[in-house]
Amino acid sequence: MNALDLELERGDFALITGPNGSGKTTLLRLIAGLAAPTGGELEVDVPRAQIGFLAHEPLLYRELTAVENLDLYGRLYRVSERRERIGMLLERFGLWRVRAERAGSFSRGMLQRLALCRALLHEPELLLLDEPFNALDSEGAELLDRELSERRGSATFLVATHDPARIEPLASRRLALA
Amino acid sequence: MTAYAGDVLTLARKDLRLELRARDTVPAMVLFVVATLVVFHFALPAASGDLAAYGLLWVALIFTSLLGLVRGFAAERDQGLLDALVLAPVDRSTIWVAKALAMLAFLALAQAVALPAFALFFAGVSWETVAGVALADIGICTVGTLLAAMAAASRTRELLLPLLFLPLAIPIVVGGVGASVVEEPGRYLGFLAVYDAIFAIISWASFEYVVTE
Amino acid sequence: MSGGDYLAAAYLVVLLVILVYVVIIGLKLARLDRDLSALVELARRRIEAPASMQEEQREQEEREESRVG
Amino acid sequence: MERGADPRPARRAVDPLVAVPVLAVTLLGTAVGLVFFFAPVDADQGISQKIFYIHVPCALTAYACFAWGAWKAYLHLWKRTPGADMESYVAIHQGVIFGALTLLTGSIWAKASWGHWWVWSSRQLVLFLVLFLFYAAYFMLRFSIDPGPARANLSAVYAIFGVALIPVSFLAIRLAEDFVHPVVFKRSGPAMTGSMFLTFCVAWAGILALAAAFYHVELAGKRLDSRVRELRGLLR
Repeated sequence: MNALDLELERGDFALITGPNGSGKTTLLRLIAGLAAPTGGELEVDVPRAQIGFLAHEPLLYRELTAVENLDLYGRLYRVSERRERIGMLLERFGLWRVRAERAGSFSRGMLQRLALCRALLHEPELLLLDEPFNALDSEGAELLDRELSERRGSATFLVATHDPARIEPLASRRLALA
Repeated sequence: MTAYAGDVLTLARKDLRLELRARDTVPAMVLFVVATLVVFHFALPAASGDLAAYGLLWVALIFTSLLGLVRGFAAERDQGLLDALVLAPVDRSTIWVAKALAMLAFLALAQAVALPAFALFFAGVSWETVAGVALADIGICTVGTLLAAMAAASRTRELLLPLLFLPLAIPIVVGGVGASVVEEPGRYLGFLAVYDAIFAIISWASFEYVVTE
Repeated sequence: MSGGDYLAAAYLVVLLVILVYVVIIGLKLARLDRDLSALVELARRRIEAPASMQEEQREQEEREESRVG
Repeated sequence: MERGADPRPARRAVDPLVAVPVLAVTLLGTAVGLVFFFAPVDADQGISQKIFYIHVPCALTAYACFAWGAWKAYLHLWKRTPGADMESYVAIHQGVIFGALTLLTGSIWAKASWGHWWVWSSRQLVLFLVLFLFYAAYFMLRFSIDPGPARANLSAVYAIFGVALIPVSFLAIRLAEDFVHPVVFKRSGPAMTGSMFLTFCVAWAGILALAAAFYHVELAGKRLDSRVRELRGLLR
């Protein structure tokens, strides 16, 4: 990924586009603190507890159930009223009836929804979403649309995708990576 | 301190639940150690006596722990979950402490079968041996868990861990065998305790750099 | 083998290792020399040929690079 | 690179790439002279005792290289010093070279004085065998990870483990002697006369300078490699 400078304020909704391999994922990992920049400076004044990260991998334990997965992250992120919040999120994303099943038995789309629950669980200030819409079915995509438009303005977003049509109306900033 | 301990408990419980659910590490370790002891029976010529048997016990224990350690970060590595744990607002060394405790539990379970089996097949297991095994387990789990995280970050995972672990396990074997064989094993148990202390501190201080860039 | 032979053997081994090391460094210098001359060639062609012939240049360099590498 | 516009690399007061090899040559030259023409022949062991003047310095130099590698690893991890990872790698590479020399000269000396190529009761030899296994794994670790910050961190942590392992293994080997192999061949510490000690010190300084020379040459070689890569990138 070559040189780039990017300034984001609180409440921005940045849309990052670019072909595969243009560094979208690397940029998100850098901002999340999962990768170290080899040059230039990087300053993210958002504490780790306030970052929500949705990656290509769902970052969920296949052997644990949906509730157990969210409970694990809820404890690590010290989410208050954890049980209620998990129930509400699973409800919103249509996963309530499969809450006690192993994540390993979920379809790709259901896993993506559960991953979204994980990323939104602790009400992060900064949301880094890497290709959030892929593998979501139409119903899942509408749920995500609603979620994004509701939270727009109250949180800062960085959404990377290679088909921006769906998110275009929400975006306040655009960044095209070559 | 309680937040630290809380995170360790959360992560350790997750590892134990994963093992209960998948049940793939502990049974494999138990069968492996008993099978190894049986193989050693045939490997020991008649007149080799008890000393050789104790030596082989420790070889079996070291390689059984290797079997468990290789599985250590398997779930995290296969599903790329280390990113999630590193991203969580926890002190990164809690990941190491929790995984080391889980490994300790698995090792203890395997040895709960291995030591009686050894007593049955070969020679009596003295209290000093049990103390030696306990102290050695701590050393194995502290160093082994960190090396397992290192191996998980490399391309040749299962191949690399034994190479990284065995040189560091030599002092543990010396301490362990000494504790089981020598009349007054106090020095050897003390040595194992010193080993545990030194490498626990180094592992605790450097684990963060193993999982972050 | 008398004591003196062993003594000579020990010092010979050290000398051999030093010489092997010098040979390795020599090989590295030779490889660097080849790489640099290829790059000098590249630079000269880059200056002579205007940037517009960039694409055709690149294929030729690839072929040249694979031969050198 | 950091040298900015000045095309010719600034000439530091004394370029180690020249000074250190020169120092190594002079010291080693005098050392060899001293060993063969000045140091007295040992009363009971005879001429082969003179292997001591190369074997022990190599061992001490290997320790120094491993310690230097660990120091650079510490600087990389906790002080984020740029370039420390490469220096740690090169230092440990020197340590392994001199470790191998220690094993070779040690086994020759063992054959000369006890008739066996390998003797378990010589603690230093056994310790170097353990360290050799350990640092061989360091290179296996390094070659199984793609170059980048992760490889640097892991190598650094492992290098620090190595330097902690040296005293622990030495203690373990001493403790092991009671039950593994009752001490049969014990070489009493050579009662060094004045001239022997002088020869030993010059030999050690020479070997240390040699290691430093290798260290600087190899580092310069690695820097050249990265500059050529960078130039190739620019011309691409």
